[in-house]
Amino acid sequence: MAFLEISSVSKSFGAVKVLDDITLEIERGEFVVFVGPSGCGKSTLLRMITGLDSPNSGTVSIEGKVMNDIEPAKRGTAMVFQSYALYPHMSAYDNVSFGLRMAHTAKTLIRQRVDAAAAILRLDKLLHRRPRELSGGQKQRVAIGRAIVREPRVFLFDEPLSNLDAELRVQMRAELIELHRRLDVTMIYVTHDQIEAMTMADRMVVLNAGRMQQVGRPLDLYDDPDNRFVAGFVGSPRMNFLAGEVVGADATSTRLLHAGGTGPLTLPIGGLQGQLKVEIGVRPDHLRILADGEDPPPAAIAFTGRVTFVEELGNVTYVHIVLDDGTPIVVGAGRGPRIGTDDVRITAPVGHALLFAQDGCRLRGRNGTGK
Amino acid sequence: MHLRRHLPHYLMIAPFMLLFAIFFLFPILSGFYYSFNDWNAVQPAKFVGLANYQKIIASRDFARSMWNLGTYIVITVPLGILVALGLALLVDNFTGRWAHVFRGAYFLPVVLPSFLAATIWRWIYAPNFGLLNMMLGWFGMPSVNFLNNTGSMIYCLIAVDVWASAGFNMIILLAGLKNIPTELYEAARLDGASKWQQIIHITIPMLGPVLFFVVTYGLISAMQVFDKPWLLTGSSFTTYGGRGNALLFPVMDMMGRGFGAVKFGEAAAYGFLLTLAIVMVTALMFVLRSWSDRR
Amino acid sequence: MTAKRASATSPTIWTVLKWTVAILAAVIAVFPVWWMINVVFSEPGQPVSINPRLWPTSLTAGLQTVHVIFAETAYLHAYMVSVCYSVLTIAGVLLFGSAAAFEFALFDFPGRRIIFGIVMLALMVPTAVTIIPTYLLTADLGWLNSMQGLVVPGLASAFGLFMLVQFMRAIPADMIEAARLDGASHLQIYWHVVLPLCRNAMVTLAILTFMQTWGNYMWPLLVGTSPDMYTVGQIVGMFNSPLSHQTVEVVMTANLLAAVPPLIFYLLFQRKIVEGIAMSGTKG
Amino acid sequence: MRIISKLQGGIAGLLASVALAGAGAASAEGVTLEYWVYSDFAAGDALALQQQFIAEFVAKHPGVKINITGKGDDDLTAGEIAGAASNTLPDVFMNGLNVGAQLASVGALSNIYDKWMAMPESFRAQFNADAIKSCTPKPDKMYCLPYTGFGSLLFRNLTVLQKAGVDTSKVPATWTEWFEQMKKVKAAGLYAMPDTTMVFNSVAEIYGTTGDASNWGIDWATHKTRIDPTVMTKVLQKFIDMVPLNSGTSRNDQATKDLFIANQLAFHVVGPWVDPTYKQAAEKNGLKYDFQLVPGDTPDKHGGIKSYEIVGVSPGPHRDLAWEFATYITAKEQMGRWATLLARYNGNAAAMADPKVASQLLITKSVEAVKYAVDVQPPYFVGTVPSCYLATVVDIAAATADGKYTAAAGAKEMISQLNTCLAE
Repeated sequence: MAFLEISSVSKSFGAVKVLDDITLEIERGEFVVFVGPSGCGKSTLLRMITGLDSPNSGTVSIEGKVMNDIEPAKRGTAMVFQSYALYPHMSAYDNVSFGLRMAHTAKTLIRQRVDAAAAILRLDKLLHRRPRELSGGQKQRVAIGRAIVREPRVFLFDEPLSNLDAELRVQMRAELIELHRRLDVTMIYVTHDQIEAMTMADRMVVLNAGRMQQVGRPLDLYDDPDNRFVAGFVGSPRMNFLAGEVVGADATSTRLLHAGGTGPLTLPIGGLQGQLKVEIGVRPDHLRILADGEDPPPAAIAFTGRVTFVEELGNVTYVHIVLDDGTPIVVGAGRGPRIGTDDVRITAPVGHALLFAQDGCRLRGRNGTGK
Repeated sequence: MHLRRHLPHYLMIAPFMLLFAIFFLFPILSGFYYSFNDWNAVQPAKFVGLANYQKIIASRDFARSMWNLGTYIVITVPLGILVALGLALLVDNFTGRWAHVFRGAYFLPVVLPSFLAATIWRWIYAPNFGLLNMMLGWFGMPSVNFLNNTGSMIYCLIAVDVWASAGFNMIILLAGLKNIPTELYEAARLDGASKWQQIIHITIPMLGPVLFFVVTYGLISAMQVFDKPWLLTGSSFTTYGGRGNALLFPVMDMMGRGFGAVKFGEAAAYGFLLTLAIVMVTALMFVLRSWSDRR
Repeated sequence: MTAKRASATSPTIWTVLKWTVAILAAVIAVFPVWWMINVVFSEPGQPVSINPRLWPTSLTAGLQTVHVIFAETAYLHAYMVSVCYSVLTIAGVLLFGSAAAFEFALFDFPGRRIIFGIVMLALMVPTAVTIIPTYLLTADLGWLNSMQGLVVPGLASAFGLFMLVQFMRAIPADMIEAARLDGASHLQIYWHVVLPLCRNAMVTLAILTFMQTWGNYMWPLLVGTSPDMYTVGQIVGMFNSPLSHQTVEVVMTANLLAAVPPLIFYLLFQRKIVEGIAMSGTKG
Repeated sequence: MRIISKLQGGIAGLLASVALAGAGAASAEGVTLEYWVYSDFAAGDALALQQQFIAEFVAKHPGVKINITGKGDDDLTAGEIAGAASNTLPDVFMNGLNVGAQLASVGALSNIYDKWMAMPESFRAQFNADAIKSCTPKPDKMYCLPYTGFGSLLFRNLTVLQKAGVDTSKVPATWTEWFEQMKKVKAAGLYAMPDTTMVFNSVAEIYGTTGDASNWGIDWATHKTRIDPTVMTKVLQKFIDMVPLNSGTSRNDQATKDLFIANQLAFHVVGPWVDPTYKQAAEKNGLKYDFQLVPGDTPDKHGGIKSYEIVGVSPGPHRDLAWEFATYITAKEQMGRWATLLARYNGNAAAMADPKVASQLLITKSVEAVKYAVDVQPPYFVGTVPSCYLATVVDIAAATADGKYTAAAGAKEMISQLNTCLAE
């Protein structure tokens, strides 16, 4: 039995279905990130776990005990809010110790715990300050301190870094990872930022429109997405999608025509049917622009497009291209010669092409050799 | 389960709601009941149907007091807010200590109990030697009996009213002004807008919600005007309203019918007619707001 | 060209105009109060028609009048009654109003909207409509001539509830949920989180309630019929009654004494009062 | 400052006495009477005397306690009506005759006819017969005992008159003489009179210079005013004539007293209650004044109004004792002491005739004034005079003075409007 179990949880507000039959198991000490676009239900799922909302059906249990009817404060969970939700009329110390004081914990014990938390978070010198006298990062740390002193079994973070500037965000990410390592407790983290998710998660849970799309280690999701949504959501810049149509298929391979392409392309995916409309997904990093006169390697995707815009970021250059049918394509190229011509040919090895059905499902083929 | 979950909410509102039900709701409902009765508060009430309402609407004093109220509201509410807005803009143009000093001075009349305002102003309006007439005298103008001239009385009341309430509205508008981002003014200045144009095109529209509050609140309280005209005219329960009933207002008439003529059923009916008017005006304000929001 | 001219000459004209208007308005606002003070501190017996009281002429005469009023009337006792009346009303309005506003503003429960709507509707019923039924009720309770008779019927202030609800709606839901997660009970959230957060609104409401109860005349008149329940308003009313035998300065002294507590209150807490009112207006 | 101490000192004394009485009541079983009076009756010397009456009465009725409470005019009425409604009426209370009808209609005043008739003839004969008649609207209905009263007097500022070249020894005997003097005052650049069209009572006072009780007041049987058009025409003409002479302040305004004291105003027609203020000014600022009967159209007639404050008894459980107390304070002995102390006229004719009382000029003048004056709002205890009635009289008088009507047209309009008002 897993440490934290969410089974068949559904929730709707009025007619709107916010969570649809979510089942998930989380192990002790894991760092799990819920990620998805805003409104996908990830925050609601978090609130189910901590008890601020209750599911219409399904159960949440921690260490085998069903939590549905347990008060939020008694679940052994602690939450850090996006807005930090610090009490503006209390000092940092009082904010951190509020929960303990509510539980009538002995004064000396409160002192001990707050000091310990402050030491971890380097808040020692700030404890007497009011929230309005603290910077964004400091407020963030106080909010985390408030969670730490409760010594919870599960830490919950609701987009805690979204109010910080980019630099601080990176720094805080590292601090949170370090914190997780030090405390060695379960942490569940909600964000809409897939980079944050990728960098922090042991396991990522991708949600969309109230449904769980895929669960797994970040790189597994990156390399082997279950559907078009996950493929598009994970990774930056987004995966490119080309419309295509299967023109011939057998047990081991598929032949298809695709937008911008010059001829039929053969993919090593077997067991599909002909006359199937599909989409081909290729990550920008796997695409390459052919030099003038260079021929595409055999068994590679190749297509032609028009350059509209070039982003030179130094370490990498993104070339924005539009195909004849209007499909936008981004190609990641190393720092190379400036692209001089307007019409370019692009290629990628077929091994990096993923195939999606029209309903968004990944087509792995019968032989299951997606890669 | 359902009830148990909500029990704490009901427990918390219970003390307030209990008091409210006993000391407001019940009196309002019983007042409503009495408005259909001939009742002098002592003998048992006698049901008379709509007679009280008919009698009031047909009475000369009702027409007069409604007319006065209309005139009063049409002038005092916009004028009061205009003055308050002017003061707010003025204070907003000062900084530091002087802003504090002026703001404090303009707010001072709000603090005085309203019976004092009326008492003092009675002397200022006094004929011949009152302060206003003394000043008219400096310019060689004849004395005016402000509080006894049916033409000027309502304006005297309005002046006192504006004097007493402008400070309150000023503070609210001032806060509204402070909430307008300065970038808007800077942008307008870059666009070449004059100070006046800035007020018309930026200040007033941006103050919209605050102005709505001030106007609605002003209307509701103006419709219940009582103590200032009562004291300015030296009214008592037997005679009220001043010369020619020029300062007769609904609440005054209501009090007179109650404690003067001892017709509390009639007074209650009067009160509900006034309540109806207030509810209608308030509803109208909200309709206007949602209408202008939609535009 | 025109812009240039405007910027060259308008600052001075604008500044002069601004100061003139500001000072004039200040004089108009303050003068009546100044005049009242002058009437009190002037040679007794001198009619207003001779001395229009543009400045005080005799400090001692004024102090003497004040002294006599204090020494020989129940003014001080009335102060005490009025202060008790105000303080108890303020305490009650704040306590009951904030508890109810807490629920109406921050939580949802069956009947919330309709109950709140009824209270708001009551805001539009003039007090004059309810005063007799309320009086009769108070009399039936046997509360005439008692502090509870004076105070209790005024505690459920619809206006106060409205103001506090407006204010509490601005409190972020996160704050409440954080407190819930921190294990604070419903009451603890109200007491430790919400109340301190709306201190400004509470102060404003306290001040408005103070001004209203201090100036309230009709209700104390009906309920407090015996002299040991007389409020300042009633004592002042006796000085001001149409056929009163008093001369101007005595009446004005009585009036001024009634105005002193609110004036002191204002001078002490000007900033708080002004800020509080500003906030309640912009929130509404 | 003496006046303050006289009037307001009472409130403090009152509290003390309440406290004292409270302490005493613990040992005495029995009855507590609540006794409401005008605020100036419960202040200063007046209060002291009231306390003495109470002490004397209580001495004869051991175990009884009496609380005296002072209230302003309107407050007294509101309190009594509210008291009637909530069954918390004071046992004995005062008010003006003019609100008697309201108080009787809500049952605040009990019918004391039987008790009155049960009193010995010697007691009943003490009172002014007119005043008793006012309290007795029907043969078997009596609602009050008259207490203090007044007849309006003409207060003259002698300094002003002298400045205007008026021989002050020559008291105007008729309206014509009086009006001549007024014009002289005006010619000297001073004010002759307050504006007499501003309050009902001063309109009535001037009406009294021409009219009399037979053509004043309301005929409740027909719901018509008894005002006579020819009389009113003459009266309205007087208002028109006085317009350029008046000060613009009303008879009751503090400002009017102020002008009088400042030697700016020659005549002030009003009740005797302004005398203490004027007396004080005479002592302090050298004000020279006297008071005379208000001149009428002919030398044998006088203007002005009269009225009484009344003592009523509520129909509560202590009605008998309350009645006894009421008869005690209104009896000759007490009313004599009252008049002596305060130089105020009252409804006990026997007391007024007492040589010690009659030696006071203000009282003798008042007694005389009452003989001629018209009642303010007769008849009493029959119907509640609607506020539109009082307002109409004042409004038309003022409008006529302003030139909106001729005197005759004004009189006609007034009477027709009054009848409409009464019909409503």
